[in-house]
Amino acid sequence: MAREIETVCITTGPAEVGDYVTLNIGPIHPAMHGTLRVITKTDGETIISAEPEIGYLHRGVEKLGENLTYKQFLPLTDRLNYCSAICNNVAYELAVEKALGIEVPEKAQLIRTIMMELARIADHEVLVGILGVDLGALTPFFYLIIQREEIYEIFEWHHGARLTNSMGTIGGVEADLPDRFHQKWPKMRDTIRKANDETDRLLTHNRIWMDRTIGVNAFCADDALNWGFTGPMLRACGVKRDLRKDEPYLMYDQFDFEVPTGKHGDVFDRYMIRMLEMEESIKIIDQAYAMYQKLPEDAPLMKKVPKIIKPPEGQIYHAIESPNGELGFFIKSDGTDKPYRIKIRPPCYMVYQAFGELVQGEMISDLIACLSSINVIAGELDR
Amino acid sequence: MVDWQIDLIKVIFIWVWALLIAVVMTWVERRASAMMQDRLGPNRAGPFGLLQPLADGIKLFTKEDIIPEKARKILFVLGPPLFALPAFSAYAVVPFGDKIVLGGKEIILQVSDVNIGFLYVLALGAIGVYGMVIGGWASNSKYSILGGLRATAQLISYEVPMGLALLTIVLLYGTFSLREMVLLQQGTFLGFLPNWGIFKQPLGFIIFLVAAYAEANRVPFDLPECESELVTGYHTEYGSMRLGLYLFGEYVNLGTLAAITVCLFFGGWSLPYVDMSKFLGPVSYGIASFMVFFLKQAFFLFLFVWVRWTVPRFRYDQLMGLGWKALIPLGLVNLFVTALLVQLTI
Amino acid sequence: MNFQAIQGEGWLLTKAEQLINWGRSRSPWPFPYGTACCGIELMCALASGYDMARFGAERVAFTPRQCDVLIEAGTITKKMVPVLKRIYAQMAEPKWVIAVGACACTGGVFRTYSTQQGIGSVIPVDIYIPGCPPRPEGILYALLKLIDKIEADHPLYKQRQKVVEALEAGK
Amino acid sequence: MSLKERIKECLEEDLLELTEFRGDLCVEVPKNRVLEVMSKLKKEAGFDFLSDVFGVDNLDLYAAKAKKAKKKTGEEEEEEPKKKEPPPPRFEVMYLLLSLSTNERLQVKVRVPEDDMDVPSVTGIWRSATWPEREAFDMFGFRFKGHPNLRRLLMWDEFEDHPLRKDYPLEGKGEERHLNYDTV
Amino acid sequence: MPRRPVVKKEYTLGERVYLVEITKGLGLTWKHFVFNIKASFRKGPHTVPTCWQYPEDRREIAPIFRGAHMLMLNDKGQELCVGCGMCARACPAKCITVKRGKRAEGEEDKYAGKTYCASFEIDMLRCIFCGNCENACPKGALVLGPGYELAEYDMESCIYNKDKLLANYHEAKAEGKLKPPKKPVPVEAPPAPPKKAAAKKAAGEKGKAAPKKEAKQAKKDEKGKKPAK
Repeated sequence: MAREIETVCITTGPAEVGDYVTLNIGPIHPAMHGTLRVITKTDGETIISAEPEIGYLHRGVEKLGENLTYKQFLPLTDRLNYCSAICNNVAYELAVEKALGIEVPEKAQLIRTIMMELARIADHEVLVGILGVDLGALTPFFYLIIQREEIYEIFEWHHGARLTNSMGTIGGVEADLPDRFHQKWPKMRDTIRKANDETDRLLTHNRIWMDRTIGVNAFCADDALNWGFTGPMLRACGVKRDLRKDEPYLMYDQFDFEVPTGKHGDVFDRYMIRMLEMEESIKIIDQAYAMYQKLPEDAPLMKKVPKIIKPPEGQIYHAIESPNGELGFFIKSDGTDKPYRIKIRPPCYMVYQAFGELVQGEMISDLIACLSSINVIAGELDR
Repeated sequence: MVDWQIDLIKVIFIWVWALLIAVVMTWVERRASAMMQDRLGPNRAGPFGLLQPLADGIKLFTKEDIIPEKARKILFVLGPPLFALPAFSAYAVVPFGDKIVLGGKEIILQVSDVNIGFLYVLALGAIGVYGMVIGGWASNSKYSILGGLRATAQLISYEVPMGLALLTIVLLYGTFSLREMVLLQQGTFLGFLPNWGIFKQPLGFIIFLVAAYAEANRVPFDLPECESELVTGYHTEYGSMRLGLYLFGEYVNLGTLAAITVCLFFGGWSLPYVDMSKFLGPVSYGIASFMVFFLKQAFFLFLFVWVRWTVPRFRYDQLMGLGWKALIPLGLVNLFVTALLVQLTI
Repeated sequence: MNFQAIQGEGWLLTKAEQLINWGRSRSPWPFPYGTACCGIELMCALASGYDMARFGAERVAFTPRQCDVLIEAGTITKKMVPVLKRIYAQMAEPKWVIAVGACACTGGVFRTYSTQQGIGSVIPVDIYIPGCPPRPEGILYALLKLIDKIEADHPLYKQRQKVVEALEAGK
Repeated sequence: MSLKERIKECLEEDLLELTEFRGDLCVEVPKNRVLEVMSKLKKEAGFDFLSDVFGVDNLDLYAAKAKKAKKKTGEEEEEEPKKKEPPPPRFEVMYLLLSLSTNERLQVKVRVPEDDMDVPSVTGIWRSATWPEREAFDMFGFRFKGHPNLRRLLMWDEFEDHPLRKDYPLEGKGEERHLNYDTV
Repeated sequence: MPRRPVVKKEYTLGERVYLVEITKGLGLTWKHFVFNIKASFRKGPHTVPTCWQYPEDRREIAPIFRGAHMLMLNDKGQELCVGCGMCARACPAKCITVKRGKRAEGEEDKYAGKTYCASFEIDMLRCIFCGNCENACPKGALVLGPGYELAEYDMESCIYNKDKLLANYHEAKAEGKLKPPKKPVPVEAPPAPPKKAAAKKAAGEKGKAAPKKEAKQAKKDEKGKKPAK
């Protein structure tokens, strides 16, 4: 891990006590993604303090996991981060496989990689699009969502669902890459790039966009680490940390890709990192696809696993780099067919707890921009 | 026909025209935005979805009318009409064509050629914001009042650069009457350029256009009803036809602003290089001049839509900064230079 | 208008009813109450690929006063129930509710301590859509079904009934 | 020097138990020494990043073990939380630590008995523990001493039970939330 | 008070003057506008290439799409389902209830197995379409079909009984939308002996446990027969 902190940090913001207006934002508010709530104290448009309240989508997934078998829990992981369900599926599968002590065949690993990176692109596209919508630029969202539809089509042809994929199974994947992928990918690569380029042209150099994003919610790397930031949010602060590089899982150590980092951790950096990561994901898919094509057609897709999965007694933690950051599954097994305790470490949970500090002293409009740029997915936030 | 009958016809015509523009604009906005965003937009109500505004109107009229319990009832009711009516009234001084000869009578295509028509427009533009502020305040909702406050601040800051930009035009033409201004824009100057305000006052035009966007509360200046921040801003608590009036007023306002822009900077009904009155009959000339004016107005209306779906939104302080730190100094410099040039040339 | 015309299938009233239904069914402005996964598919249904705006379901406003159709997409937890009730109460008549997806209809897979087992017990629901989440086509299909329902409605009927009763009482 | 040895050296007598499963190290430390151990681990062993904090309820585990020890019933799945004074404390608080420089992970376990739910809060060392500790309080009822704002996080404030405890039924006890909007 | 990095905004001249970039953006939207206007005058329901006009112009659905369930028949028209209840056990949402019936004399052409499902109910409003039931079915009798237009006015009609599930099959067959036969997944053979032993042990345990469990489940099914709600 390389730390590149060149920035100067100063303490800012208003401190006087006064007569402030309490403004309740959410849970039903256009920018609150459905279930988030922030109670702010405002002085005019400036936020004196903001306190996020969560739990409006607490569905008891962890408790439910204790009452379901390992295989039955897999569909529930879809419903955590529903913007990139596949990453959750694979994270859970990897965790259980770690508990079982098996490693899936190479071809399955490559298919998982390809699908995960597609999911990452889809997730980032939604984030950038929603960020645009929340800052008033609606059009890029529509350009990006079309690319997302294309990605969904590949998902659908691979395992039969668009959003809640339940891809693969413990021990491998059940289906080979679909014909759709072979036909579409060469073209899709260009259209994704084109849509990103159009978004870039509409937003990145537009002065209004720059004013709205550069320097907004800037955050220091030290604070970010202290608060437990991971993923794009941490990288935006200038810390080069990516689990795909640092703790390689699947076959990520064999791919050649860059980890983009920002400098100030402001909304613009977060946005740029996501834009650049999409490009890197395309690169990874290309490499993985080339490796995939070298494998024989009847290469194994699954490892032999017992029909009822019973990991030995013990506890493991396995984390992967989901689009939002470190997504970890802690599984405590008591040797039965049901996990004794499942704990999910959602990436945006750690980021969102610092929200009050992130937006303090900024304006209401910045609060909206900040929330969009964090990419809080209520499903994994509340679980 | 007697004079008052002619006036009445003109008034009715201008009302229908303004209404029609607003109605069609709601359709154009939806379809055009859809086309820019790679989708289709409403196309099920009537041919090409043209009856969509009608359907919306019927629905809004037959919806339950809610006045929140803790709202100021009188002001709450007063808000929407106060917003929509000034926009309509401003049409009264817009010269929407040159003149038409009907039954041997020469009729000027303008409801009333007030010699301070220009000030009248400015004044009405300022009244319109009261509708927003009152509506926002009377709703007794924090989002609404934030929207109302934003509207006030925005109006105050952008009225000034707009006034400055218009002052240069007044300096240039030496009149307050809109009709006279249009008449002065016929012909060419420097041999090849049309004698239009935009070529004589390019900077003034840009300042005016930006201020007009701010006046009309369009993206990038739609802070009073900023969807993602203030839910829907000053009309958050409004439903049914009161909301319809707000939405409608916005489009009427757009029509007015587009018409004023055309009058001041784009030569009104006149075509460059061509004098239509020479080869057209008196009746057809009247219609043709109206058509020319309408086309120019339509372009600006489309520009309003086009820009809206392209750019992001300002932040509140940036909006103020742009107004006070950029547009007003620019407007002052422009005014000074224009004044100097006018003084030197005369 | 005589008494007969009001009592029977009065031509004028029927036409007026048809007109009102036409207007209402052509402009069902949605309130996208998207809380979870189904919200993403609802977003897809509103966006370019499927474009719900074709049916006039445009102007996605998050203020309940201005919307006609509450599209409840996603899980409603017990913590959220009071909010949902309030949002529904704030909507102006006529209003319709579409419950999108398993969680909204019955709680789905989440038979847990914190999940409301279906919104049907909290607010009246017009259309249920199974699926977890349903495809955007499924949501559009439900919208079309809702439009059918609106068109078969009698918005003036209650009014008419009142008039008839008043007249009969007067006789 | 392997991680195991380093941990042993760093923690000395605070190390109660060290287990390894599939390469994941787990150390158990005494409850009243949590703060000292954590700062030591952060400063000396280089574990400078706190991934997560959460609780585990071992009620069923002990019950199953006791049952197994008593008689091998095998297939019976009936859950009978036997109150037979289980000697080990019922709850555990798990801390997941990460060293950013060496990319090593460590699980730290603290056992908490049911009658003494006070645990020192590590929010002073890592602020990332703020919400996880609140959640652990919400779900299990640990009282983190020194936490700046120990309130319920996921459930509403009037909720009484701690749902992730093993003796709380999955489908709840029929709690419902009522809000009086006029006071808000 | 939070600490904030000092951010210097460095704009180029083109960025500083708003209008340049806005004009570029306007050009881009104009390009889309013209393209789509042109496309919208094409014939047929699929005019703008990126927009599917749903009721008339449907998107191609993948043959393996997980939609509404159906109960399969084999080539001879016999019901494949034996009513074993594996699907009900695999379901994470517990939305399937199966009742097993013994095949009577003379019903051989109706049912393929010796037993059949006397009743089969799926609560579609609970179902999460995960496909676990399909994977669990030993006979390939329960399949998630292509149907996705499932909206109903009331909850009762969303509970699919056996007739509806069979009707789904006939409909899909008539439209030629049946799933292609599943390809066998190539499985890596376990190379190491200790793992084999473990697998065997697990299998053995399962073998011992299975009949008992099944019987118990069947009993339970027969006893506690009530709709999922």
